[in-house]
Amino acid sequence: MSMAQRLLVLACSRSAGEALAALEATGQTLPPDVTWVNLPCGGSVDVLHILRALEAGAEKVWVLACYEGACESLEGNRWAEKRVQWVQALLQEIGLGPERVVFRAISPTMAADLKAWLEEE
Amino acid sequence: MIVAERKPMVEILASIQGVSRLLVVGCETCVAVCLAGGAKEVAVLSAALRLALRERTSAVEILERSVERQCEEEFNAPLAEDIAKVEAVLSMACGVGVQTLAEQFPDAIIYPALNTQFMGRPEAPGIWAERCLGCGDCVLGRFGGICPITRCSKSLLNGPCGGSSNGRCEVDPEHLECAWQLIYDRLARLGQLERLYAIEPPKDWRSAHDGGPRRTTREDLRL
Amino acid sequence: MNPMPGRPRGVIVLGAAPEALCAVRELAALGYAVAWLPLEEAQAPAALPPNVAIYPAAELVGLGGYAGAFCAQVRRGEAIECLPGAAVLIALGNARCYPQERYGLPLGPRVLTPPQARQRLKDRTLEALLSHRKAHFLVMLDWGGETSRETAVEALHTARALRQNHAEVTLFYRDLKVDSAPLERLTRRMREEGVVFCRYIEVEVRFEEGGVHIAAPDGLVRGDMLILPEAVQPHPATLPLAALLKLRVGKDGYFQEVNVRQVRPGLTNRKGIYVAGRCHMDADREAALEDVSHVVASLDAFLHSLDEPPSGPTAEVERDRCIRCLTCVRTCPHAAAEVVEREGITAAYVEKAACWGCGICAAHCPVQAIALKGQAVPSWLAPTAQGVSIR
Amino acid sequence: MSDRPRAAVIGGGIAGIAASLNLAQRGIGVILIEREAQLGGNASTVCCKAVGGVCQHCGGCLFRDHLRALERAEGVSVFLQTHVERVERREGRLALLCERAQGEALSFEVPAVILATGFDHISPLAKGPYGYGLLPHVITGRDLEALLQGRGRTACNELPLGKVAFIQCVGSRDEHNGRGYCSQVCCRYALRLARVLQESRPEAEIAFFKMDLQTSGRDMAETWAAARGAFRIVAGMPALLERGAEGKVAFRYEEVLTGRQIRESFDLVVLATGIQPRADAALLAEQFGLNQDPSGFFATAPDGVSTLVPGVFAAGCCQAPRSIAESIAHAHQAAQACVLYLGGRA
Repeated sequence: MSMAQRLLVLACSRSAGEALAALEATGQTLPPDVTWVNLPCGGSVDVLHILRALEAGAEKVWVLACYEGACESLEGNRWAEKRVQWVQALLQEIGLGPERVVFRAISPTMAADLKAWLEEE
Repeated sequence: MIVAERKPMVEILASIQGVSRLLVVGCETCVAVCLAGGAKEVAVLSAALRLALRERTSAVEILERSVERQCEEEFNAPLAEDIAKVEAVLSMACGVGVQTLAEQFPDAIIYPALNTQFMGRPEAPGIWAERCLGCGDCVLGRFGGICPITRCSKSLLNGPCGGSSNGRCEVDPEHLECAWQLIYDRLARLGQLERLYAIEPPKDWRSAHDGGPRRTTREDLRL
Repeated sequence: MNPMPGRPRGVIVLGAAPEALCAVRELAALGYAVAWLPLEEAQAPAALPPNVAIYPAAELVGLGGYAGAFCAQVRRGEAIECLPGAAVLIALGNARCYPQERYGLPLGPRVLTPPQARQRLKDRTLEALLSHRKAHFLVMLDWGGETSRETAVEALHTARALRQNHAEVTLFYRDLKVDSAPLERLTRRMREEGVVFCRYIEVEVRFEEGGVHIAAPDGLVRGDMLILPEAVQPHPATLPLAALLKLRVGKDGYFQEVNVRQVRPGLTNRKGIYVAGRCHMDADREAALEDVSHVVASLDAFLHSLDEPPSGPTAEVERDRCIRCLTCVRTCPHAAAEVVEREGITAAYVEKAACWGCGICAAHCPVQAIALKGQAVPSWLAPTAQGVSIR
Repeated sequence: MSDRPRAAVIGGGIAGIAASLNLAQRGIGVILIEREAQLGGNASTVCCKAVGGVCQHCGGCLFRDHLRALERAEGVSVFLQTHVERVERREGRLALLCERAQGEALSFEVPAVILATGFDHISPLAKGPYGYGLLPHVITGRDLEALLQGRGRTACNELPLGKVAFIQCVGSRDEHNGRGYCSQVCCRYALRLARVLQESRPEAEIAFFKMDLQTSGRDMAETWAAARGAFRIVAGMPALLERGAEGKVAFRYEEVLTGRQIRESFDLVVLATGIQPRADAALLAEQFGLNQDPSGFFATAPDGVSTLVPGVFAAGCCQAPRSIAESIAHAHQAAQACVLYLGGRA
């Protein structure tokens, strides 16, 4: 598997993954230049995942995880957000735009919102 | 453990300016435990450097390694081959590790990637705090196991000063407890408050760094 | 296939609340060997099923093991004993207090709590008041803050009991909570029986000669006594027990911060440990006991599924790479990681039966010694792709 | 895994799925019968109500959670577009004679059945004077849920959100239409929805018209604390909703505490409709020989899950109004009772 260049989505499978599944159930597909990686929980999003993706040429990385208070592992989503903030600070330090990494909270019922975000991007 | 933190990226980038083949070496003892210089941090720093240097015209090659204890030559020995291949080495060990590499590989250019800070312990997840200054003449037994030299902002041996308020230190009330409050509480708990009547004489700092670089010799371990 | 094969497993029940007794009975009826640790002075019920062992004076000093094979370390006198159990159910209940600060009124001859009023009805010390003329009781809900569900229901029952003893009863409320069918029936019946319900936003309470006067929107109501519900608070053992068992406590001090995925009956952050009743919810007695049935049902199903291999990814430690930094132990929200000696190596170990596969430990490990087994990550993301550790 | 299913669950909403999962966890083969073309029922139409990046614990996401678990579960056979035509008792077993989409007949013989047939939303038309369907900008909470789920949060931008009135107890606690009960969920979803609206459009002025707000429970603590300060809460129910000036909706209400009669106009009115027994509840009750309570929900023994017919259990909102989380919990209990019943017969 190689990576599409425009956008990499590191997704908590319980929230974002389900929202994508719901979106796909309505016959819609991801744009071809978006790569989607389902992870078991936002907490398993590693700063290295994000950096490796940027190294591999991704223009943008989204980390999607549950809303605060909805993570099955209690704080996986908060770790995910912290790691995104950490990478953003690092990118700033090395002169790259911190906006290349984005954290967003999502829930399984937000297929329509996911679609809108993808269209916006 | 020895606690350290990564240097600002700007400083690291400045130090390796013009280097096109680089070795990043981590240490898997103290600095790995304080999440500053283990294999993971080596990978993270290397990835960040590759990203930062991507715009540069010449290609940059970064090797990633980490060793058990960078302050021991035996653990570093296998690095010789890699070191020979690169123009510079970025050490993610404490200052001891960095110097060991420099001594061991006299022809290599070694840069530190960390600022070595203090001897301390994790106070809470993500927070490390200083506990020992390495003065070479431990006084903990007299102060209920709390070091006034390290933990009192003024290193007072006959404290507290007037800046102790509600158990906090005036130097940084938000983060610092008054060491002398801690000492009092602990001695009270141990029923040893009378210890505080003793006036501590001025400390002899010759056993500390003030007496110049220190070394320890164990004759029984030498032939 | 028999849905109830032998049930060799046991369950450890912690707590002395009425919910605990209910849980013990339900679990015993399902065939479990129940080890019941009330953890506080409590009157042991007269008759317990034969498969229940009660340890009245035992102190819980630790909990070893994991889902399917817990071991409660219990001090009885000098000795420490290990009680095995496949699951743990906590039913501590809560604690009560009279919130004098909120009401700004001390208890006294004219101010009673519902339990006090019930007691006086029982020991007939209200008799004089009730018989000599029509006594009038004023019951005040939600005064100075919301009354808890449990104590509000208790106040309703008390109001009804007073009414049934031929007193006049006026019940002041802001929002009448009828969010369960039994409550709805109760309040309807109370109205039929002649309890007067009076809605207020602000009231003024004055004690004057001969009684309590409440200036409410409907006018001035004069009564003989004011009944003020108690407040509930977390059981004092909640925090220590949570620390001992590595369970999460919410900001409000009750077990388990409300988490939408863990509202499923009684789940905690640890597999095989369940909480039931008022130690994790604001419930009246009926609702609390109903919760116990829900929790027992989900616990029983869980224990049946234990023989199946866990599905989904779990964290696995490459133990000879571990530097025993304890980061995983400290960050695992499910208390699945520990540093132990196994096969001669002292290193981190993640118990599969306790792991939820969230990967928080793997993403934290400073030497990349933990991987999520069963989780495919594209090769270009694989964190260990480029680094070499020399040992 | 058992070869023969030992229980049938009728209704593939959140309660039916939760009951099936509980049984499957114990290795009991389950037949899950759903009338519609997909699983989910009412719980699948609930939108996410997180605000400020924080979950409000509405439970809307639990449906997909359970659906995923069901996909992984072994021993649950799902029959969609299938409904029970007739029930026969055969030597203590229940024979369910069903019909599938194209008139295909199917029958199952099982020792036990869990009914999880859910509920219908009370039609706002039942409250005629509220003008639903006649006045523009009078919608139900459910319409709002569907809008937010179908089009995302940005849909809020198209709503006329100046002054908004949420009217509670539309159809519930109303003896006149035979629904004297509280529907349990409406105050919760309405307060949460109002916070979602307010987050998207902070300029919205939101008022709640209510009899009694049901705000107890830990899951409501944060929502209620935030709502109390942010919304105008009026004790008083509107009478007749009318067309006001400039496309607004106008109505008169009596403030209960002061007795004042007030007329006010709103840009948007959201009716918090409640829960009622399904239209076919009486038919199912007849098929299975069950009793209904005075409100039409399936009557149960004091345990809340056993109907008066041996081997038939009720889970979720077909027994009484419940939230999503409560339906799940209740379904677990129904499954447990079912297992005990099966065990007792083994």
